[in-house]
Amino acid sequence: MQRIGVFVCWCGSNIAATVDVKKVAEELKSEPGVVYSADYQYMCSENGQNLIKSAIKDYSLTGIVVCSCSPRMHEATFRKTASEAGINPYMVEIANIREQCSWIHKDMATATQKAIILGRAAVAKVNLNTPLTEGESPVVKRALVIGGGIAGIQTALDIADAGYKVDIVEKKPTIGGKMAQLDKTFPTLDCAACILTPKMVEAAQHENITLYTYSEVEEVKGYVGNFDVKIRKKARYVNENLCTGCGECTSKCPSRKGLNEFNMGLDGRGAIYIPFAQAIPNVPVIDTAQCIKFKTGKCGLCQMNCPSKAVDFSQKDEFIDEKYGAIVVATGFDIITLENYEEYGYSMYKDVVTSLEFERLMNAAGPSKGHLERPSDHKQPKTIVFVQCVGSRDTTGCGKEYCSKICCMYTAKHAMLTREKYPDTEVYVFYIDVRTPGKNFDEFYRRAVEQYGVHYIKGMVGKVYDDGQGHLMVRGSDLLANEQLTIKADMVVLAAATKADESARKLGTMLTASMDTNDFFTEAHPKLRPVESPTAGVFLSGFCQGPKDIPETVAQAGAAAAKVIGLLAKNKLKSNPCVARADSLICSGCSNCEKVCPFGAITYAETDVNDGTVREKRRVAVVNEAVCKGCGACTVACPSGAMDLKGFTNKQIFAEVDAICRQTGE
Amino acid sequence: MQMIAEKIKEKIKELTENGKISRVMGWKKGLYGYDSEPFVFENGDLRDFTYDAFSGANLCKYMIAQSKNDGDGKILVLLKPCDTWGFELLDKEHRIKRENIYALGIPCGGMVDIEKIKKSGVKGITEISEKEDTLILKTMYGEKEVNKKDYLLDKCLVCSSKEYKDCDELFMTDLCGDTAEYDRFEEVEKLEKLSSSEKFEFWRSQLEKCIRCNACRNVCPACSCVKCVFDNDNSGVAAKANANDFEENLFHIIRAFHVCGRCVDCGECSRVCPQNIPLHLLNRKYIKDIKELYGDEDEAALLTFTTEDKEPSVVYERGKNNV
Amino acid sequence: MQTDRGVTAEKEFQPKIIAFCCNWCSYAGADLAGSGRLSYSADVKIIRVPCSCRINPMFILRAFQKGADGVILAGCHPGDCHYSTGNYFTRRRMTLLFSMLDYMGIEKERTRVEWISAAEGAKFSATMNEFAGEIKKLGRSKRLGDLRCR
Amino acid sequence: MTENEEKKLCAEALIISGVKPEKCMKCGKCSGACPSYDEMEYHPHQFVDMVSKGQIKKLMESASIYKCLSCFVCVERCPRNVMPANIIEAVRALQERPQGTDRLTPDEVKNILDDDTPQQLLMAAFRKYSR
Repeated sequence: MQRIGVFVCWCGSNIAATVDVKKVAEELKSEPGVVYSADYQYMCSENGQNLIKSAIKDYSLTGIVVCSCSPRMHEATFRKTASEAGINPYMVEIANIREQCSWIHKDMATATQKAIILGRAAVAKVNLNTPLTEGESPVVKRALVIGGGIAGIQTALDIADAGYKVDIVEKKPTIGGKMAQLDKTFPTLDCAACILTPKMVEAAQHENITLYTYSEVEEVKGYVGNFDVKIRKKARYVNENLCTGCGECTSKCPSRKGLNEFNMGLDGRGAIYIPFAQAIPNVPVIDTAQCIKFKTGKCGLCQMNCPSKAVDFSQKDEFIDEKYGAIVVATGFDIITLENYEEYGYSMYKDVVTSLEFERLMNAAGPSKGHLERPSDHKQPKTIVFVQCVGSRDTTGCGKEYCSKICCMYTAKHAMLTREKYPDTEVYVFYIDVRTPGKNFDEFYRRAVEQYGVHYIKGMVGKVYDDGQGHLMVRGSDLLANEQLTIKADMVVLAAATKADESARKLGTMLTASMDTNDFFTEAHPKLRPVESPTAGVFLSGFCQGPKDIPETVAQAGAAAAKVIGLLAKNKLKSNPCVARADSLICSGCSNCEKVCPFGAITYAETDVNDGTVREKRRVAVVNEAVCKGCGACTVACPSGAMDLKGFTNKQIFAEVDAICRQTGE
Repeated sequence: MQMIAEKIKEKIKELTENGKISRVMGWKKGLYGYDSEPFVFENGDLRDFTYDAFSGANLCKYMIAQSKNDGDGKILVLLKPCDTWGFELLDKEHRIKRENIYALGIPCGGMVDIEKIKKSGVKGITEISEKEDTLILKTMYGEKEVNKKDYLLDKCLVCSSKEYKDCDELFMTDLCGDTAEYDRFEEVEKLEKLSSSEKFEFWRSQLEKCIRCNACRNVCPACSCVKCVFDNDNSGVAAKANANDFEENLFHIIRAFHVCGRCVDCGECSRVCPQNIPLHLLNRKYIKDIKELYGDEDEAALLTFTTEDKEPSVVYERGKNNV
Repeated sequence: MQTDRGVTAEKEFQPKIIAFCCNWCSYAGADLAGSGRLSYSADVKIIRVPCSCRINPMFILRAFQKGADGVILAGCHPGDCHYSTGNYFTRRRMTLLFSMLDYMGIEKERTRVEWISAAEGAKFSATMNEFAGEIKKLGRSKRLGDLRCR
Repeated sequence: MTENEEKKLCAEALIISGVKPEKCMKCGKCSGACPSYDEMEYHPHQFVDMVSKGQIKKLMESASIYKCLSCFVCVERCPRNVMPANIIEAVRALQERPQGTDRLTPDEVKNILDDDTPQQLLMAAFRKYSR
């Protein structure tokens, strides 16, 4: 049996003016378990707290009820008071007789009666409280960043600068991501490489950062503060430690049939290649599907020509096991394939290109060395038509339902750069809406129209076809002029919809981090916790959470880093003790609780159970207390009642219900 | 049926000889020919084995206990189509050790309800044999022939599918009879159309018959908890018997809720109820609701969601048409 | 109150209403109603739960068993759950439970789910008033009341 | 035709066609793709827009409802599943129905048949001019 003390607060006149506090204290004294009751003007004041402390000592109280303001206000205060007086902080319950009673009722009798009932419910609950201890787990002071684009690099740099170790895992042979492929960036038109490559170098040289390029995350176990991650380092067939990056091998490779991924396949590369000049690490990789040595066993020119004996055909995939305290997802994006949009003729006509391909065509390091020429005959195009929303905002299932967000701005950029460099080129842009919310964004778009004379046409393209004389005929509607027009163009540029990177879904499953139907990672709270995943210890950076441009990506990368630093700065993680608990004697191991847990906190283990009559090995649920957040979804999914929530047990809630329903005067 | 039973026996012998199985979960002849019961046949002794028109019992739930020990070898379980759904559920919920079981899907042409025959006035049955769709009833007062189809179990009247799930082998299953033409939601719809007080009276009159024998619970493949919440003194709702009307309701509402979305509609609860309470109508209501509100989903309805789910107020709006 | 039985009988019917509120949204909404002095029926008593998905149908039935006349569940708006998906489960569970109560002829008007955010103090107060009014109109819980353990 | 009658007809057109014009995001791709655009006074996107605004009279009276080839390219191209061709078809039906009899009978087909006329055209014409 508990020995409970009841403390009724006046809150000055806030409570006492409408609630007869003396009567409440008196009435509650006769409740089961109550051995002491008192009222005081301000329970939360030092004197009030001392009153509670001395009552706990004098009456050997095991639990207390404070009838006062909302627990959201002072529950923590009174828990601390109880703890200082030597009883478990979770032996405290608050009856909210201010917000829920004195402030909303005017009639003294009514309010007093209600306060008594609320007090009774709290007493009934405390009678069933048990001491709870906050779980503690150590924090591994190392972070993992998955994805080496601008988001991943920025997050890693920020974390590393704070003094923590960071590993970047990038599936491609180099870091840099999509931004490395871009020519200029909107709205300032500074060159992407000029602002990105220094960051890439900084990441590579940072003493706290380890790069795992050409690597993928294989397996993730553990929980916040203590993740165990297995990383697969794919074989490059070039020894990174020996290679000097001289490029001798790449120039000697006799196979030239490979499509240069970095240039969007617009030109070729050897079977052994470095993706681009500023690649980090500056170490080649062998494409085994293309390599003659791997296909026929004969060749090996690269190996023979390597001055530092770095080429190693026998290299195998390596596995690295590492522990991390936090994981940042920065898997970025890709663009959709356009096979569902044959009306634009992307797969039929060489001169219909995606915007990312156009970036490469404009880029000084691109296949045409920055001279804009169309892919079919390398002539400079005189008329270019840009089409926006290709696959974005499409509800038919062919494309993506969402707005890709970045296309309006980069199309304006492309149009502007084209007119700047080749003023004799006519540039048309078909648009549905021009969406330019952002600092200096609309000004940028207006400059394209007003200063550069880009023709914006409100309407969509219905068909692109060949006129048989090397021109592309672009037929679309001009809604404002109410006419259908056909433009004779030399080149068509499609703003293909963006999509989450293909690796994201698999990774989401591995991390038990929730995703939306578009494979974008969901944030813990759409407004208040935008860079955290609902899964504790997993953070989101960049496009993987939803479409973003570079400034937003960098901002979010920094925010994610700050969250990671905040986590890693702690030596121990204290966890909420009000978490779920499975009774292994009753659990049937049916997995229903696991399916409703939003946090993946429930696992199953073959456990020896012995209830005195039956002894057996059985599959039972185990709650990982460090991961459980205590929502209680599992407790209702569990039919046998084996799953209960500490601090809000079934019996406690039953007791509260019973106390409230009890007949008055009974 | 006798022919099928013989073939099944041969099949069992073959499997036993091949060392694939060590025991058989099947039905054992009773005294009168209509009272076969679940039985584990061991050591190849199949003398009392039967599979007849009265083998309605679903054997899948026995697999929880029977498959527990790894050392016992494999047990063969005979499953009619509707039995396999419960079997699949038990497997999905890790309640059985599937690797210790050999599930044999067997044909079913509908099972007979002996109570219905008795109610029709036939007394003193001593023996029953079958000839195609005819049942030959030997009674103390002479012989009588009846059509099997007229005395099918309620659950067989609304047989919805002859699909077998999760079986290791299907045996002669092309001999399955047709599925029923009746709409299994018809009874539920009829009840839904009643006024609120009529519904209340109906269920009151039914549930007050409940003697809390727990047969419905014990036979149900979805009610497979190691310890039922109503048996657990610590749960706060434990009750060995119904102390009052409320507890009758409570037990059945909660039981229906606990199996909601997991119930495979095998109809066993109603078949075994000694008080003939149409318990399947509670479960079937949930099946109907789920179908109407959420459509077909792979996961049990209460273990998943979509962000576009209907609000609970849909219940009030739906009810407005028939107060 | 045996002595003044006559008085009690004439006294206005005071329903017993339990409101289960999730800690993050609806309980905070109730606090806001309080600090805004937005009065609502004193018949409503709040029980705090971490999330609406903690509410077991057994709690609701238990309340009716012990003499409650109405039970209302309040949680974060769908999509805003503190635990991200808890209230989606609540929505399904309660839809199906209420449908079953209706099917058994038990007055469905006595149970309700409302989504009330931490910013909706006014909505909290209005909802509770409206619900309490409804229950008052319905009178003492009979269908479940008759079955009640006395 | 009063305003109300016109509104009623619009509602009917939406029911017949099953089109939900509120799904339209006014991109104009339907009209951009329409092969019969120059022949039509009103264009696919205008049909969607005007019917949703309750202005069906002009559409019913225009020749555009007969100029539509029913090629369904607008339906195929629409990124929002709006189905403009269906609404054109519905407007045509509303214009045709009260007139009753078949406006193109199989007997007449013989006379207008020649080697250059594609079969699809005849099929489309038949669908359009008869009930």
